[in-house]
Amino acid sequence: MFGLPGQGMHLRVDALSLLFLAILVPQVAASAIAGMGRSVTFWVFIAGMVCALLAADAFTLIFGFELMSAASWLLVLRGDRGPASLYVGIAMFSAACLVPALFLPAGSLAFVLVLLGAGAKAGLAPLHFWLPRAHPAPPAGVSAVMSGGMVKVALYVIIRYGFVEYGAAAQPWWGAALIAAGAASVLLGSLRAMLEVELKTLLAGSTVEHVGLIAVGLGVALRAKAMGDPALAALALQAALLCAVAHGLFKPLLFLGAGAVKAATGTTSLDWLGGLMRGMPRAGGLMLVGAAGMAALPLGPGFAPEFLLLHAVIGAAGTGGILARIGFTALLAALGLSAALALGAAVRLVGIGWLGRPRSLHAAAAGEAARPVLAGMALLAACCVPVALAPGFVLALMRPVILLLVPAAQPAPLAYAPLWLAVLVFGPAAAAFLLLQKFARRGAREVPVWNGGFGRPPAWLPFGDPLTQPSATGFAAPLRRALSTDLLPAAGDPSEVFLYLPLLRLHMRVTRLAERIRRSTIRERLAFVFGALVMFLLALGLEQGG
Amino acid sequence: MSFCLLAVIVPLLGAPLLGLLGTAGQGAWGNLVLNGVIFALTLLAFADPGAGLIHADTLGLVFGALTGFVGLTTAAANIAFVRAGAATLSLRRWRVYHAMCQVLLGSILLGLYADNLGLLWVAVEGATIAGTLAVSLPRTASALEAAWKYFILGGAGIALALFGTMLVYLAAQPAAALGPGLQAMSFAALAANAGKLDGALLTLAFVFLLFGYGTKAALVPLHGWLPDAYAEGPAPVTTCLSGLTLNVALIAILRFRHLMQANLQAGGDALPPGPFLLTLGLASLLLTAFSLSRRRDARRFFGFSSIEHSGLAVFAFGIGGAAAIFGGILHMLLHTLVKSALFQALIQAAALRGDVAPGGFGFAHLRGLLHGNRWLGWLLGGCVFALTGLPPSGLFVSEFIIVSQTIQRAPLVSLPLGLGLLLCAIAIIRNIGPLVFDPPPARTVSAPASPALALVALHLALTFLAAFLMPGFLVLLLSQIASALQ
Amino acid sequence: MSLDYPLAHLLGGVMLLCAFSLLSQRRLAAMIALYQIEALALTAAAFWQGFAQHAADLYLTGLITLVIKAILLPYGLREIVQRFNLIRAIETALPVGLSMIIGVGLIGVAVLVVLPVTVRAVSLTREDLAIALSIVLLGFLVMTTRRNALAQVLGFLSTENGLVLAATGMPGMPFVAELSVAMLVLLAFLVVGVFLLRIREHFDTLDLVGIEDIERRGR
Amino acid sequence: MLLFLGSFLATLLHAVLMFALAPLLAGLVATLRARLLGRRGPPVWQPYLALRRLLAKTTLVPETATALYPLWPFVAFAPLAACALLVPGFSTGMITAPLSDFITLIGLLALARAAIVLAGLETGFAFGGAAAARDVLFSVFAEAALLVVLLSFVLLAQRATVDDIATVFASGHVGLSVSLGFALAAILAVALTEAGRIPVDNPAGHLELAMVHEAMLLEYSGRFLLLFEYAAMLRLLVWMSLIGSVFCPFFMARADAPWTWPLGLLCWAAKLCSGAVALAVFEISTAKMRVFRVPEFLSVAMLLGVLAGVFLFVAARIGT
Repeated sequence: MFGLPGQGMHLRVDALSLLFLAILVPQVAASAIAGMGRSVTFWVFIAGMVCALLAADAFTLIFGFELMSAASWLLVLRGDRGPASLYVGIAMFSAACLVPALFLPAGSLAFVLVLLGAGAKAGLAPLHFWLPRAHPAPPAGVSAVMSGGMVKVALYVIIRYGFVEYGAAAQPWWGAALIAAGAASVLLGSLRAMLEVELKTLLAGSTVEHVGLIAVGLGVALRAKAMGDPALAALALQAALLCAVAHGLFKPLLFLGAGAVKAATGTTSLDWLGGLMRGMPRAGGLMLVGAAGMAALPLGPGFAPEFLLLHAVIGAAGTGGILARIGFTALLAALGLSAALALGAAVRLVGIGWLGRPRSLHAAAAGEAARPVLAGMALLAACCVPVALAPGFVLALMRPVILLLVPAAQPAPLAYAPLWLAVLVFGPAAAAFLLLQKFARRGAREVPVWNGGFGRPPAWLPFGDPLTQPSATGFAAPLRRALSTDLLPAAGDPSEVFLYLPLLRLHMRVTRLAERIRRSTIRERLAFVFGALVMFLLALGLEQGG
Repeated sequence: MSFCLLAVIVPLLGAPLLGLLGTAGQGAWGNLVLNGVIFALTLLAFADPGAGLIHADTLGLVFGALTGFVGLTTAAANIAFVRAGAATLSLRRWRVYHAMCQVLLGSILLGLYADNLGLLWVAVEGATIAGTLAVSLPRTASALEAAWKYFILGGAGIALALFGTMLVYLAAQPAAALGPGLQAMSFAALAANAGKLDGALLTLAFVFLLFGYGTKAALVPLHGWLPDAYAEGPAPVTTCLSGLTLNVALIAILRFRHLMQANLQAGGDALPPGPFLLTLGLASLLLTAFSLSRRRDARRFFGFSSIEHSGLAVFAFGIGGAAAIFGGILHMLLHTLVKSALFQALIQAAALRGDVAPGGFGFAHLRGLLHGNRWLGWLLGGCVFALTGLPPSGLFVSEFIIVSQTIQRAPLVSLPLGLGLLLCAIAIIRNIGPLVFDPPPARTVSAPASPALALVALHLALTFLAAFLMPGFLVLLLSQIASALQ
Repeated sequence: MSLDYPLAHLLGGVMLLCAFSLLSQRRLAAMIALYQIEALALTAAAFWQGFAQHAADLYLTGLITLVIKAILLPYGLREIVQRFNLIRAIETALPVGLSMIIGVGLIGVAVLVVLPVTVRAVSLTREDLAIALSIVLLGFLVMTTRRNALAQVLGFLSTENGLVLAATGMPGMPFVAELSVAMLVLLAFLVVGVFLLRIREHFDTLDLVGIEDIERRGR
Repeated sequence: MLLFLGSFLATLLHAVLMFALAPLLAGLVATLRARLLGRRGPPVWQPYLALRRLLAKTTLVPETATALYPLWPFVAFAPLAACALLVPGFSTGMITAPLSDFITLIGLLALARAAIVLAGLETGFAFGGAAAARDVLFSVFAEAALLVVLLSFVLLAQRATVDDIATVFASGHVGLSVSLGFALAAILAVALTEAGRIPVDNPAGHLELAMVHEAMLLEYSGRFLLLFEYAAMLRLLVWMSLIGSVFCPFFMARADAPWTWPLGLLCWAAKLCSGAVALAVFEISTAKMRVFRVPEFLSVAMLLGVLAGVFLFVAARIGT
């Protein structure tokens, strides 16, 4: 049979893998419709993810995990060769950590290895520096499924081994480690999302942030379960899983939108876009839904998970000692800061990219996105609606998963009722519209932009002098000055500067040493052989003589 | 006249025939016909393994069949090589080249089928001398230097192996059943009553044998000769066929390891062979991990990759236990298939780019093959990808078995193993981009695919089937071998 | 049979002395002469072992050693030395004093390794084995400390003599090993001959410096 | 059934009062500022006149505006209107009480802020972009501080909705504690930033370079500008009611007990007036900060919030 000689491969479906399959289905369908359906490697990539999700034994899990990495490496390679080897290096590093973990007895070392391996693949800090580089490289449909799906498969492995396989041996500090990694990812991810100029790198930064949010949720759940508080564990798990579902919907939507922008204007750099809403109204409308999710605005798909997560963290702040209290308070501050940063990034993405005046001829001449891409985006937007307006229903669907992970839990009903809130929001809006319709002076006159008194732009700049327009870098400049001087050293991501570059320098030094060995002459090579022989004989002599 | 004996004699008789008559093209076709006959004989050998000096056990038969098959496909690739590189060598040298192909094949089969230690040693020595002459054929200075290095290092290794063989004979003297004469030199007899051998002498013999056959298996620090031997000399013999000599040496090491292990388990005072093998295996893995990144010549680059994989096989034997040995043997099988397919594809690529001499295999020359010939580009990319051990490639299964056994039996060693595998895989996969997808160098012509590419595809298919869909009888066969050699 | 042990031991000792002094020689002609003495001692040892073990094939081995190693090979090597007029001394990679010390160390390692190993075996073979191993290791040391190609070949041949000494010391060693030992020498000579002519063609000196700078350029 | 009718009427009354009094409060603050500075200042009902003027003015739409130009005023006004209905004014226990979760309020305020920032970026003109960037900068630090303050409230009251917090604090067994003092200072800083009052942004100022909140609306006119102005007034009232109901929830009426409403209304009015006076006095006593000193100002607020949480832990250990 297929698989290990003599043992073959075993698949099985339980509530957890069913949920993650459900997360995969809409985004795979959308990117297949949006044009990726024709590529064989894409379907191999999907098969790898499905195999990893349905794996029952270690071989199948690693087989699926690495098949997924191999196929996505090829797609990244075809896109842009630069980050391909870094990407596949991290993918193999994560498999190299997972394989030992699956064969060690359940315990702290095994969980740390799972955390390291799956964390590297999911983009948890400090191993996240590759994600903003690799995810923008392949075509939009692929980076949509990479950010939306592949990252979830890595988190699935953490959940599977954190809660189910090593459930009995779980300790509170496991949760704390996951929370620390998650918090770092949230901060760095949202900061990168706010400061990046490239559209797809911006979205990849936001992926790192949402992975951090999910990791924080899982960490709080793991810690609560280990400390024997199933209610809080259930609440945190609901937050994490709902965030995974929501992110799996609006992020691919945004990536497909970015792909449509690249197809229409040939660039994804925000400083060259602007006023796309005029040329691409439908794609713009759908991007608004995605941006609402990314910014976690109420009545949008992203708010329910953020709501639950903040309540879970507040609940967790009550438990544990003084260190836990200070830690969770700082975590709350970090979550608030990154929520506002995510809002800023979404507003910057929509405001600079889609509203305002075009900053290049391409942006001005952008035509509507292709129909299949719009169809894909519409499908995802349609799936976002139930998560946005009926999160209670989605959480009810997830009940069996929560019970599987935290057996003694009774998930509490959701305190956030978006439908009633919608009434409170749209009621006054409708009233205001009607009142204005009746009393205010109707009609509107088209006038040139006042623009602080600047004169009418010259003829050769029909859409206005770019200097008088806000730019993406300009929008992020105050924040860069206030926040990132200490958090983000000039050379780029801190994890890159303090983790990746030193390792690269070490590798260079050892390679130079190996080169010197390779360049040795015949006599020196004989000396190596002879020296090794004499050492072995000495070892043998001492061993037997002694 | 057992088929094993026939399979050994046919190439050794064919060698002088090809050496004396026929043009380069006729020599290539002669080679193909002879290799076809040999392949048939190696398959028939399963029925009648023969007795006495040349009597193959199942391990020898399996690898003999593999050698026959790879010999056949290499001969097919050789035709394209000869046609493309006809001008590089004179007529006399072409004849010597075809003769050396047959001598090399004959010595490999002798090494696999010989049950006698002395015959095994003679076979390995014959392979070394044939290889040295083949490497020295082109008239360039670097080929001469590579051949000189091959001869000195190979000769030193051979001398150590001979000394080890004598010590094994000496260790077998006190055993009541064996006594002097041929009986004390046959693997089967030695393995049968390993308990009665003198353990301490056997350990000393094992050190010398490990260094002797380790040189032939290109384990670090004995690997000096391989990268240059692979890079110089006519491609088919110095890469594909010399890849098969690695298997002979690895199987010899496996058999001697079994003698030590059996003596240890039967209460003799032999030392456990594990640490010796682990040290050399890890050294090979780690040194190649750092030597792969700066290579500009494809054949030298994949030569280092061969050192890495033979190091991994020896590492698996060092771990010990039936499963690890099963993984090691499977790894040798799959690696031989993939590596020979890769070199054949490289030969096709060099033929496409028109320069089959040793200089023509630089990565700069072979850039952007996808534009030259779609099938060749994808297949070459597939072969290089198969070397990395990522899932669609069969090596994933064997590396998975080895790593999982390492974690269960020697967890601490799994750290350097993981690091070595990771770095080697990254260094290899970095070359696929430029090799296949980059824009080709200027003024390169694109040519239709030659039929030999189908053989390369056959190799890859076999690797996938042997790894993921291994048929029942092969699983049984290999697990019997593994448990026998535990 | 009291005479049996001391005579074999004596001849072994002579060979060990030649191998050791090979380390210190700077001129090729002297190294070839030492090698010739070593080969003669080996022939005598082979004949003596043949007489002691009543094994006919050892006589054949002794004959082969005499004809090829004691006569033909030195003649061929002297012919090469004449053709390349290598009169001047060949420089060594290690200072001679240091390589002598290492040589003594190697003999110590050989004794350390062999003696406890064969405590049960007949004392004759144990002594013989220690000497043979020492000669092999010394031959290796000569190969690693000489830059000249011919000197390296001489080191290799001295190692090879050590092997034949060990083979003759093994009672009842089957003939197959003998044939292979002979073949090694024959082919070694053939290959070396071909190489040295070709090296002459390319580097017009026997010195390996030419080859070494190719390696240093690295590819 | 009677209970439901009572709370429905209370909510209706609350809504009417909220929407009616918003401009009055803004006018009161402006007039008090002028009087304290020795000027006669505009009449208290001046904002109503301003809104009526905007009703009559024609709406000018810039050429380069996209189709979403008329959408942003409504997206800015609607969440603030929802906040007005959620935040308890004179009575607790209204029918909108279960919805008034603190995090929902923060989300709605964020939605309103996003709408105004997008309005600033709508026509792509220089001042709008600069002001939007500053507003996002302030919001990043403000939201962090707000969440930490929320933590103190929830830890003290063990409830999440503003309504429940007010009722628990009203029940008196909480008592005065240091952490509540820190929390008050922190939430005042955040309120000033969110409402765009003096230390962060000058509501009455007309220098485009210094504006934060005003500059984003420069391209809007007529009925859309009316909605934005009204939303700003509503925001000030929402923040005052929020701080009032959380920090002095005494004598607040209960929705289902109509006899308690007059006292509740009286208290609410007193709270608003005292709030207006306090705001006016504070505004004339400090000058507007430089843009990059505001993040430090808000970081101090955040640290105060963290201290509040820590002291709660210490108090809980010593107290119980």
